[in-house]
Amino acid sequence: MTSGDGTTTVEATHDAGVHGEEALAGVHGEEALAGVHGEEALAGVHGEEALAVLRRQAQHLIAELAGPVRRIRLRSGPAVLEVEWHPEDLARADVPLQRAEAAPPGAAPAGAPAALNWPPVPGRAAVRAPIVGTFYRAAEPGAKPFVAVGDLVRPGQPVAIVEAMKLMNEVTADRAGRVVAILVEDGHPVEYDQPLVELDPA
Amino acid sequence: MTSGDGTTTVEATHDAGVHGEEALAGVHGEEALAGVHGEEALAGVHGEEALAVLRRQAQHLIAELAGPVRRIRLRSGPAVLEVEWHPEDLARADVPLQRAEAAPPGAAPAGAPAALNWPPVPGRAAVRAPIVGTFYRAAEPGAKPFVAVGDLVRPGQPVAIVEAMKLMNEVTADRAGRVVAILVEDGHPVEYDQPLVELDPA
Amino acid sequence: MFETVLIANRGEIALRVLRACKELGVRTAVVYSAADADSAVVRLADQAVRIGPASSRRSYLNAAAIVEAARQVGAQAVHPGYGFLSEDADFAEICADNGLTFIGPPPAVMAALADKSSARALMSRAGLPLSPGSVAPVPNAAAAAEVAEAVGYPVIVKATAGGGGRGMTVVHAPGELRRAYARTRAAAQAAFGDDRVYVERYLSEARHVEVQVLCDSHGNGVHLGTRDCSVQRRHQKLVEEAPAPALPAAVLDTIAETALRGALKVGFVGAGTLEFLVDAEEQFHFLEINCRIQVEHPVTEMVTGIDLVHEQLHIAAGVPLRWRQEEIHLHGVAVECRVNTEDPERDFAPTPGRLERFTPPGGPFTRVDTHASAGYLIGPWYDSLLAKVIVWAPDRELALNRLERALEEFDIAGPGVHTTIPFVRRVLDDAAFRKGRYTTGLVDRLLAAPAQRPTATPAPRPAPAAEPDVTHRRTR
Amino acid sequence: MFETVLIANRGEIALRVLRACKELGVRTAVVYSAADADSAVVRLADQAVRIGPASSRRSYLNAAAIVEAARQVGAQAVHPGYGFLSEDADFAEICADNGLTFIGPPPAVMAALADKSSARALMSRAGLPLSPGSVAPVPNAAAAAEVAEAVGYPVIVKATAGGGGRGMTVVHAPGELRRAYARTRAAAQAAFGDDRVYVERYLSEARHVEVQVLCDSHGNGVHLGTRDCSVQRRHQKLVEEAPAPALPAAVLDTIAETALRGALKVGFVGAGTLEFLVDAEEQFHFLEINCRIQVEHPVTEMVTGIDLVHEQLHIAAGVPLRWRQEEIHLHGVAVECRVNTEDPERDFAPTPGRLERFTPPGGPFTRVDTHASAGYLIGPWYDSLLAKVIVWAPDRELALNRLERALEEFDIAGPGVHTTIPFVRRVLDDAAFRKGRYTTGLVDRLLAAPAQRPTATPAPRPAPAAEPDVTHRRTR
Repeated sequence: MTSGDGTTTVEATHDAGVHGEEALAGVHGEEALAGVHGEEALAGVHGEEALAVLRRQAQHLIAELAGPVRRIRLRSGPAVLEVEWHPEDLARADVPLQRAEAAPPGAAPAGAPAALNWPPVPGRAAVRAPIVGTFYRAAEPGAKPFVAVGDLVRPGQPVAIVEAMKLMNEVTADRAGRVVAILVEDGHPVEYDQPLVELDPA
Repeated sequence: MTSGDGTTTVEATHDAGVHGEEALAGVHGEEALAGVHGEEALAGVHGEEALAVLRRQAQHLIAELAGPVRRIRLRSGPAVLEVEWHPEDLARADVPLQRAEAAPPGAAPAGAPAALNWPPVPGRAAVRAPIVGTFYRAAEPGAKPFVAVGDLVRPGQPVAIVEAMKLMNEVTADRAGRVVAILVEDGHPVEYDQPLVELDPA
Repeated sequence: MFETVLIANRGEIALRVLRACKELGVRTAVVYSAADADSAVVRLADQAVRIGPASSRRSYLNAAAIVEAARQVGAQAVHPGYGFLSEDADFAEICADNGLTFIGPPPAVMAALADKSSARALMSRAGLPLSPGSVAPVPNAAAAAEVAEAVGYPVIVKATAGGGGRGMTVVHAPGELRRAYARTRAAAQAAFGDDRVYVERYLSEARHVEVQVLCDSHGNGVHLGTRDCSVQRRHQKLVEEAPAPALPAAVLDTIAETALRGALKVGFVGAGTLEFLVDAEEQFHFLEINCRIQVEHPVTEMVTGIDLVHEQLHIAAGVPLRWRQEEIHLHGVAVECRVNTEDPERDFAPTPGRLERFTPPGGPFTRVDTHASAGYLIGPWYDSLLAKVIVWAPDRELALNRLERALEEFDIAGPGVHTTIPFVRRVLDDAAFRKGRYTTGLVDRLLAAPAQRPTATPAPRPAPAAEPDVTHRRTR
Repeated sequence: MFETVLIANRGEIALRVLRACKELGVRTAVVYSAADADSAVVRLADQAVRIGPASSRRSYLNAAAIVEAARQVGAQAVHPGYGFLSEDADFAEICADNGLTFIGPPPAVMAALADKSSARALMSRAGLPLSPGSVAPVPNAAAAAEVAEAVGYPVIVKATAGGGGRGMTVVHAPGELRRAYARTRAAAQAAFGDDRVYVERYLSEARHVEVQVLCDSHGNGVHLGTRDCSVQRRHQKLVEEAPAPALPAAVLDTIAETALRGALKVGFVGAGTLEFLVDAEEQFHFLEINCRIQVEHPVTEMVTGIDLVHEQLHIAAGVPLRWRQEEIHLHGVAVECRVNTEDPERDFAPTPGRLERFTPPGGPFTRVDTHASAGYLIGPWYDSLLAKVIVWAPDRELALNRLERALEEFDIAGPGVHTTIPFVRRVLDDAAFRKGRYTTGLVDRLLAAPAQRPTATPAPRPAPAAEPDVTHRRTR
């Protein structure tokens, strides 16, 4: 869900448990919105545009996330969009942002496969596919996988291979962390930027 | 700017003077918006729809108003939209709601004539044209006009005639008040619902 | 050509007429109700006059207000579109009295043809075959029963003043006739202020084939071939195509030539449509004549290359017809479907609402006529026609594939808004329709069959809509 | 026919190809960059594969990723659209090596024709008249000067590897030649990795006339008449029409027949375009051949009724041509204009941004090809082509009126977004254009004249756009 812009933040909380005094249905989030709106009024249309982008991204995020969501917060530069739901409304957390809109009726599920809906847990990192191709966990058939769940990896350590056009592209971790999950089956096709290995950053 | 719905309210204040502590650029208005949004989340999309209508109407309203605007407030049923501008931002009071959007570039000014942009002052009432036709201030050429600026009128009192297809349609005041202005030149065409005579309600 | 034309309609047809005027360099003025202040045609017209509130009786059916608006804008002619006042002979006469050219046939011709019984009599004298039944109105139930016995059951009792789906009752057996007769008369009196009815044989499994004609004010006329409009639900057309499929060319030619002869004999002027039922034996029977542009006129435009609204304007301006019959050629196949904001799952109930997304299809040989756009509010006041999708192809199979492709693309979404697109796609999938061997019974058969709903989560049901203004909801 | 076709492009042409596939019952897969994840074609395709980031070098120009995607989706064929890899003979060969049908000519033919100098030589041998100049690349400045003296100034120095607007320099006088020669070579080396150039006479006031051909893999070919694309700004086409106006039918026929002969002689297969300059004496000179679908192909579709992308697919699948030359008839006139998100007031600089409103025109004989819709974000990464508006009419004057009408309707708005619509409307208003008597000098003349700006308040200027990815910004 990163947009390539270094200042972009996306958070989503799946926690359906208790929550504090701030969780006044929507008001907190909208207040943040209002504040930004007020500040941005001087800057002309850029704030509105940024917020429109945030709204759109929020719709996508909600559509992509599985299970009930309690709170989302998106920031891009100075613009912030935050929405928080009542726990009793978890089942319909999509309503304020119209989940239906993100999935046009009758449209076949094309584009991003389920695995692109990532991260499932905030704070987790992923090693992603640098190229479209076939994912392999080991350097060659029968060899030991580069990494397994529970392993600690260093930045730059090879964790997988993506084969494209018979060229083996080594995939390396960009940070240190513990392998939480292997997200793709060995030998399966992957798209560009698809999360392959989930890390709990060290 | 009424939409034929009895519960619709539109106010616009042209006053560019001092203003109180509530005029925190946009925040006041957006707080009202947030409050509604939160309440309406339970009611599904209806609140959102109502607010979208308000925003749209606010854009139109701002585009139609002449001169700098300090505050607008729109209500339709339970939904409220309120925006207030800083006095130093008066010249660009249109920016947050994108005035440009309401006037497509290249589009000829069709539709509502300027006179439909009414009322210029909150609290004022208008006697409006019941039919498209020609406006006459007197029952026949040379006769004394029904009313003149400064006159007090009673509910039901004739104030003008609109001729359509050679039929004279008497136009009567629907409330008591003092005539503040005659808004159309004698003998000029008027559209349905066009304000004809401005009243300061008694 | 006229300097200024007043468009006395709304929705897609108002935009259609505006386009034609602009293309011919004619200044455009349009009337609108308070509900349509934000419409595309108001935005695009050179001038727009607000003539009344949302209620069509006080706006689009308000002859005095429309004539007054024409005077205000200095129009020389009024284009009535379809529906509303388009077939109102009184309105045509009021226009004439006020020095305005009504774009349609002369008022006297319109008056004679608007009465179905009178139109039947005129066309019968002009040599058109009628379905078996009475020509004059039947004076009482006994006379109705006599006609029914003579032509054989089932029969249909029709109000002479009726329009399309309203004022007609099908009677399957003698025992039902007396009550149906009384009920139709009463309904006709209530709806049209005219209780005269006539009786004709009812053809349940026939094809609705119609012929487009253009007649100028100098006695010349041409036909532009046939259209099949058998895909109807309660006499409301859903899918139309040109030319009529799966009938021999000789039969189609005969129908078209006969229709043109009839139109010329009754003094018809303008763009008109003669409707026929064609039975299983390929015999054709005159139904009625429509004295205005039809909703489905684009399919004829796409197979002939002739812009029918341009021709209406030329004819009204007194220009002689610009084609001889032998210069008119039909190429390929065109199919139109109507995208109505109705829910096929709830008996086609209208579903008003705000359009959050609205992206019509585009691409080769694909035409969309619509007044809507993203953000458009579909009100409860008027007709539920949102858009027409029309495609052309060299052959029928490719045209149907193209229409399916276009409908798949059409992206319409808004809270509570449903459209007839899923139902039209069922029609296009139907084997009999695909073969071109379908009749007016097709829709009922599909509605009786269990619909295969897409597996998508059902959208929330909208709040019950306000009662629509029914005056405009007639078949065209 | 293929079961699955991979569409290796984006924007309106990807959607155009998708439509053709769907209409022929072919399963569609599309590749996309991270920037296009929300695009219409990704939504509509049966399958979509993300192949890289926004940068086209790493996505739409990434042959390995595209072939890998084709493998993943099980495609039998790849449609390259225009631009990107559509004329890359290496890519065509990689496709062949991986068992994929590249929808275009055989790789060897493409390789020979992609080199302008080699194409000139081949076509000259095939009997096509060239503009006076060198056929082979000139080895040095002295040789260039010799050619220039022989043909007369002004001349144009062209890179053999160049495409459209890039890699060419006009030289008006002998004193400028040496520097222009050196500069063009250096630029060609930098842009294409190939510094060969040739010299030909420069025709400043000529017409750009091109011929659409279809050739199957069995040695059959037809031409589909001519197009005029003289309305160009720096070799970027803005308005195109079919057939080329104001030239005698005999001249157009000769050009079209000569072009087809040339295409068949060089072994061309698929849909291709041969471009010519026609001088004031109605002499025509071969310029280059394009081995792919052109942006302006819809005008030919509208006058012939033939879907060119369908034919590309049929030809690639080995089907023999479905028409003989005498079965192809041209009807009426079609005109296309390109709606680019560029600001004509700022030297046509791209203006990316979010579209708040986007309502394309509709109605009779009006086609819009676009990938955009309300809410669409125009990124800074690719081509600025937002939409093509194409109209048809029985005659040229009505077609131009219709295009003006359509452009007036087109409602596009977003912060900072400008389009070429106002400039195109100036072209349509131009007296010489109206008469059909215009040349490639038209746009420069209009740009030199003071623009009559509409009186509306000028919109705020956008922030400077990021540098667009230029690889895709070549003339088509």
